[in-house]
Amino acid sequence: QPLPVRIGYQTGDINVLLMYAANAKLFEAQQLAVTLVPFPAGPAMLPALAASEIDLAWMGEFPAVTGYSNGMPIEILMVERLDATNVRLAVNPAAGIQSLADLKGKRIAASVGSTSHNHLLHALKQAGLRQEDVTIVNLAPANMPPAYLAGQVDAALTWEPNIGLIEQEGARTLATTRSLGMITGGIWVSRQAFTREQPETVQRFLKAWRLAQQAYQGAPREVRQYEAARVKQSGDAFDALIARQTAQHPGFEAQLTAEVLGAPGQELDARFVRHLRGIGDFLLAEKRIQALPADWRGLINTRPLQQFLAEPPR
Amino acid sequence: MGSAFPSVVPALAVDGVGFAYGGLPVLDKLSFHVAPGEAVALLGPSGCGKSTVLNLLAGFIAPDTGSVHVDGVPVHGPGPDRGMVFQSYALFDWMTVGENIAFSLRCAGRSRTEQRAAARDMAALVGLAGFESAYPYQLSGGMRQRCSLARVLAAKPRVMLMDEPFAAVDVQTREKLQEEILRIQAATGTTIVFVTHSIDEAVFVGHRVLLFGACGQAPRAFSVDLPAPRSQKRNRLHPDFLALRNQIYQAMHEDA
Amino acid sequence: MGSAFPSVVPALAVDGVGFAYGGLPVLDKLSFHVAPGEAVALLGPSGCGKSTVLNLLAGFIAPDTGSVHVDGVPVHGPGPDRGMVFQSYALFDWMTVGENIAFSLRCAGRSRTEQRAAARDMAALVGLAGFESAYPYQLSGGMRQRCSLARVLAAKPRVMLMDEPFAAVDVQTREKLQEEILRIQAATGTTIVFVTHSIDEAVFVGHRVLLFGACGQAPRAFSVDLPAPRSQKRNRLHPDFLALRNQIYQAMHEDA
Amino acid sequence: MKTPRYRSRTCLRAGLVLASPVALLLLWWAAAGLGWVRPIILPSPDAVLASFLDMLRHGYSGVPLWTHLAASAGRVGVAFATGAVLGVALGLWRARSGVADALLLVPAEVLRPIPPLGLVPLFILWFGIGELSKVLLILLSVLLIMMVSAQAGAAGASLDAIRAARSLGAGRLQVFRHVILPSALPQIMTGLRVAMGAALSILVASELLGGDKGLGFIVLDAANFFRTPYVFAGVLLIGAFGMAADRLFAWLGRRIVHWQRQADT
Amino acid sequence: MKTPRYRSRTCLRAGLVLASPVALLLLWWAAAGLGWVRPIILPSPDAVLASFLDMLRHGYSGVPLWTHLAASAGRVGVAFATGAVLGVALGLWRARSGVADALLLVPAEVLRPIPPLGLVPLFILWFGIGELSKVLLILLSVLLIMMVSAQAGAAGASLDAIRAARSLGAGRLQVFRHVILPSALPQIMTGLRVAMGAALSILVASELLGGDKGLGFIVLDAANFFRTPYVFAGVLLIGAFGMAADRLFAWLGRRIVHWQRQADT
Ligand SMILES: Nc1ncnc2c1ncn2[C@@H]1O[C@H](COP(=O)(O)OP(=O)(O)OP(=O)(O)O)[C@@H](O)[C@H]1O
Ligand SMILES: Nc1ncnc2c1ncn2[C@@H]1O[C@H](COP(=O)(O)OP(=O)(O)OP(=O)(O)O)[C@@H](O)[C@H]1O
Ligand SMILES: [Mg+2]
Ligand SMILES: [Mg+2]
Repeated sequence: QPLPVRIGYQTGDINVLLMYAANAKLFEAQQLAVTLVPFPAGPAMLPALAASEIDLAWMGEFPAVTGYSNGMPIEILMVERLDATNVRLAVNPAAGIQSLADLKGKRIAASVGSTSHNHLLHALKQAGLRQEDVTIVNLAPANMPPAYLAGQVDAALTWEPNIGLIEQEGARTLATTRSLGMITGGIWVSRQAFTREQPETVQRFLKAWRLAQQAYQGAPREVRQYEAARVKQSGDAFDALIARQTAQHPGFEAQLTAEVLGAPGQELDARFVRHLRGIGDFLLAEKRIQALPADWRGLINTRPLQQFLAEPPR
Repeated sequence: MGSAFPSVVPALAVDGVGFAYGGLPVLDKLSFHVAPGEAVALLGPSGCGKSTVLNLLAGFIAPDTGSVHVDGVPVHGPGPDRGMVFQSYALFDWMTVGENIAFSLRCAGRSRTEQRAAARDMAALVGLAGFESAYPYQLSGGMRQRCSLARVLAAKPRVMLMDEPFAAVDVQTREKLQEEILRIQAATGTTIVFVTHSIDEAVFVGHRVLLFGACGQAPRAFSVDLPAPRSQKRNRLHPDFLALRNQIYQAMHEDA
Repeated sequence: MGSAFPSVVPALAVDGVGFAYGGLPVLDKLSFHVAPGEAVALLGPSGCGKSTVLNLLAGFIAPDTGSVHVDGVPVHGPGPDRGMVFQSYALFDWMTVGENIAFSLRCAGRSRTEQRAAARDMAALVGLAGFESAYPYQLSGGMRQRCSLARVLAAKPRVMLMDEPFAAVDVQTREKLQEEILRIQAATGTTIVFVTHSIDEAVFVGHRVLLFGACGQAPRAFSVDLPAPRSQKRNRLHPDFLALRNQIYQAMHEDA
Repeated sequence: MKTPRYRSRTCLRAGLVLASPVALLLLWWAAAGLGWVRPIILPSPDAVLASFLDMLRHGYSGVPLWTHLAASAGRVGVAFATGAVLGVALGLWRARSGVADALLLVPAEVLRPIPPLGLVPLFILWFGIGELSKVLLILLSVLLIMMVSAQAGAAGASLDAIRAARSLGAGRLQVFRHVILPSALPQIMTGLRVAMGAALSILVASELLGGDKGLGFIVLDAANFFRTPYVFAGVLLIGAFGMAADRLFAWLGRRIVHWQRQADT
Repeated sequence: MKTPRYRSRTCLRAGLVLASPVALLLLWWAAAGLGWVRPIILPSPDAVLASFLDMLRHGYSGVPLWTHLAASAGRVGVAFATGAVLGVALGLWRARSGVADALLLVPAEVLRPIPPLGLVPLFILWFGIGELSKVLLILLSVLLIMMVSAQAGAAGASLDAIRAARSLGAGRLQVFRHVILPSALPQIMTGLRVAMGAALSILVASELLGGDKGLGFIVLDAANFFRTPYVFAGVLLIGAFGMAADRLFAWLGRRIVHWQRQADT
């Protein structure tokens, strides 16, 4: 008998593997009855998680940290995707911006409270600027292309597909996650209670996911077709989009290295977790949380992964 | 105030009533009784408080001082025992003439057939036959007034309060309706208080006429002793009728 | 139709007018002329189309067939030359009595002072002195009617169309107002068409009486030759007055 | 009787009614065709039509367009009908009962201006992310608008009509049904038109609640990917739906409140 | 004259008016205090009060609370006043002129149900991301609601009153001003109340437009950062603002439309 699991995802982001797993019936093969619940953005999933309306959620790392810092009992099971160039800063060539330092006095679109905001502050810091030296225009990603076209902003910092559209309209890429020396990505978040009470479901989910990752390595174009269809892009256009993202999907073994979530017991020193703590500092500095979480370890739970690798289900 | 009717418990009793609209006093220590089955006409200058008296009797408003009793019971709000023909007609615009007339039967839960029959009969009585399915806004002024009258007649209340019920109606129809009212009253013993500006009408329909003067002044009463059953032809030329008419006309002009 | 007035161009001319509400025919080939300065009374059964005739003269509705002329010019819509006292009063609920009365002066752009003076004078004329700042819903029925009359009088129109203008008014006030209307008419030469259900009123105020019968039937005309200036005391007892009254009463009853 | 004149007037009106959308459409065509604006922002009418036809043929995100339409229509329909009935009943009750009015005053009036977005988390908590939440979100705003309209409309009941009804033997409920309700109808019909507009414009917010079907979902999803022609097609579908509903209510209003209808002078 | 009875009735009403919010507050306290619901979703009243006080003392995102309030009040105020005046004028005009009605019909009625979210990109393109866009977004919805209300209200003008005015010498504009407008006032006042609710609930959507100030911004930002007590505080502030405006309009309505006021039987 299939085990039920409700998965939340963001319609506004790229979900190659999830769409593949769902449409190619990978979950069904693992005896999982998956309900996909779409949300426009990560923060919208937090109430649904808090109300136990969904069990697993694919989201950016940013809302996960805000939720956890606000006391939500959620945890990160793994980093689904790491993007080196998905988030980019594009500038209007007419605005006379050649370097980050030239941002001084300019109007820059970013989504306050999201990874783009965080990226922007990093960029400013690198250029020796403070937040007050520029005008941050708070816009949802979908509203940035019209604002750019209407000449309302000199630069925009956001992710695909909207940053790609802005670049198509002639904007020049000035910085990326990688060029700023940062990382970002999409993660699988779960309700702590769900991981605790439904270990079997989690294991089956991991099994299906591993199969999806493997299939992606083997036949990327075939795996991408479902997501390309969902976002209504041709195969070529979608390939180009993925290429612009430079997305990589760390394997399960890689999750437990210092580059991602760290080996058991050494999570706090892992690169991705340091990144999460950086977000915490950012939130505190921006006065969006009262205090940092007492224990960051609660946000990371790699035990299901460890168990999976120790004794993979047949 | 004397009456030709031996009154055990008066059908209507107004005792020492005072009433003011906001700061404007209209009635002061007004007292009069109406016997069961009696018809009393209220005459008097425009704005002297006649409609106000009817509103008090109907229970639409409460006196500031004094008391109003119906059959010896203090009045608390309106009731189906007292029907009112409003000076402004107060028809239900959203109902047809037939529905307006049958409204009381509908409220009493009577059958559709009964409602239709009553509507037809009463419409015919007031000369609105054939207009049962017209809406009030499709009627002339006088037709609206007759519809309002038919609506109250259909309810067969024990007390009828009528505020200038024939003011917008032509001479002939008026005479016919006056006779109808008298016939119905004789047959059912309905108590009637009606307001009119026509001395003829007051004397022809009323057993008693109360002539209101200036504001706050006690009304003067005139008993009408005309042979019953009254009929237009006979009574309009009766010497008593003419004498009383002149007497009231004189009294009015003395007031002024 | 003869008239005591030598008519060069009639003030009002109704020629072969037919009118129907939806499917219901009300007027058929109606024709009559009114001379400048003449007062014509319309008498007739309720619902026979008297108000409809006034509406046609006022230009509120257009005839289906035939024509309506004012001073020889075809009527296209209402105008300030023709004032109407509505059967339903049609007061502006949101204006005080004074504002209602002064409305025509306000529309004509006259000064505040003039407006106030007119309101005061006309209110006094119709017996509403002291009620200038009351709202219509604070008035009795008869007071509303008098306010409506005062509103038209203040406009000083050349033609006054009055739909049962004294129906809700008491005997004395009515007599006084009838005399006032006659006085104003004599002084200003206003042309008057008025509807009434009172034969006395028709004969006392009108130079000519048009008696409407059943629907679609041509009205019968009666000339009133009473000495001018008329006054209640003198004319009410004039033998011609009484004779004409009886004649019309008889004619009415023949119709039925 | 007045048929020929009437018919030509109807034709004239129809022409005028169509004139403005046609003019706007031409302007739009010109703007898009002459390149005044970038198509990415204001897609050409052709592009919008094409996306509409595409949705008609292939559905949106794998779901047929009819299913989207039916999902939204069902939600709005149920929410609107229930909300309107409850709102009118509560509004009339408030108009007649001082106690009911006083008790409902603060909750209703504080709730009314609250943006749907502010209510979404609570609705998820209380009613989940299924149909119930979506329907209730729309229902609530319809109810609150109808309550205001019905209560205000009841003030239009003539005092004499109420008195007449009572002295003709009408009980409280009968006065309600036969006098207060008809008197409130002019405002109730207006309220229905306004509430339908509100219901449709909340559709998007309600379909934020974990939806994967419906016109609101299409608009939202297409906006996220900046598929402007689809956003336009979805928005215009909502607009057309709203306009149809509005015309229906306006027509019904004129028929139901016939005693307010006046000669066309 | 009836002062003592009147005063005691006013007191009774005040008590009843306060009863329901107090009851709801107690229920909320109990729910939060007894742990019926997770505080992360439904924060306790204390927590909400604390965030309110925090905003009062330290502002939100570095901006004093008063600045936020003033920004929102300014936007809503300007948009509401302008939208209401334009909407009433257009609505009355539509009521009197068949041509105006026919021309405005389709654009207005198609626009009304369109969710603000669907308009945001176009507004950015046409009006930028400054105050203008924010104000226009609110203004549009106020205007459309007021147009419906005023037009429907004008149908309440009695034909005889219009005729009386014309035969007393009133020109088209004077009939408009002195008869049509007063007759439409009952519905206009209701329209104002509904439109104010709509204006406030669109505040959030409008402050999506590159805002960093305003109550809508607070609610949005706090929701993004999952700071539920602040969301509640912001939402309740909007609600309180709306309730105050609504009571003002209701009171004004009773005063202005005094001829509809009836004896309390
Ligand atoms: N609702 C009201 N508010 C304030 N004053 C009122 C109200 N109704 C009546 N009045 C005043 O009370 C007085 C008496 O009014 P009422 O209607 O009883 O007179 P009436 O005798 O019926 O006159 P009419 O013969 O003209 O109908 C009038 O002076 C009037 O101005
Ligand atoms: N708006 C309308 N719609 C349909 N029919 C109407 C309308 N107004 C009047 N009628 C009909 O036209 C006929 C004449 O009406 P009108 O008002 O002219 O009568 P009237 O002579 O003034 O009667 P009354 O003396 O009762 O005022 C009546 O039979 C009436 O039913
Ligand atoms: Mg009266
Ligand atoms: Mg008439």
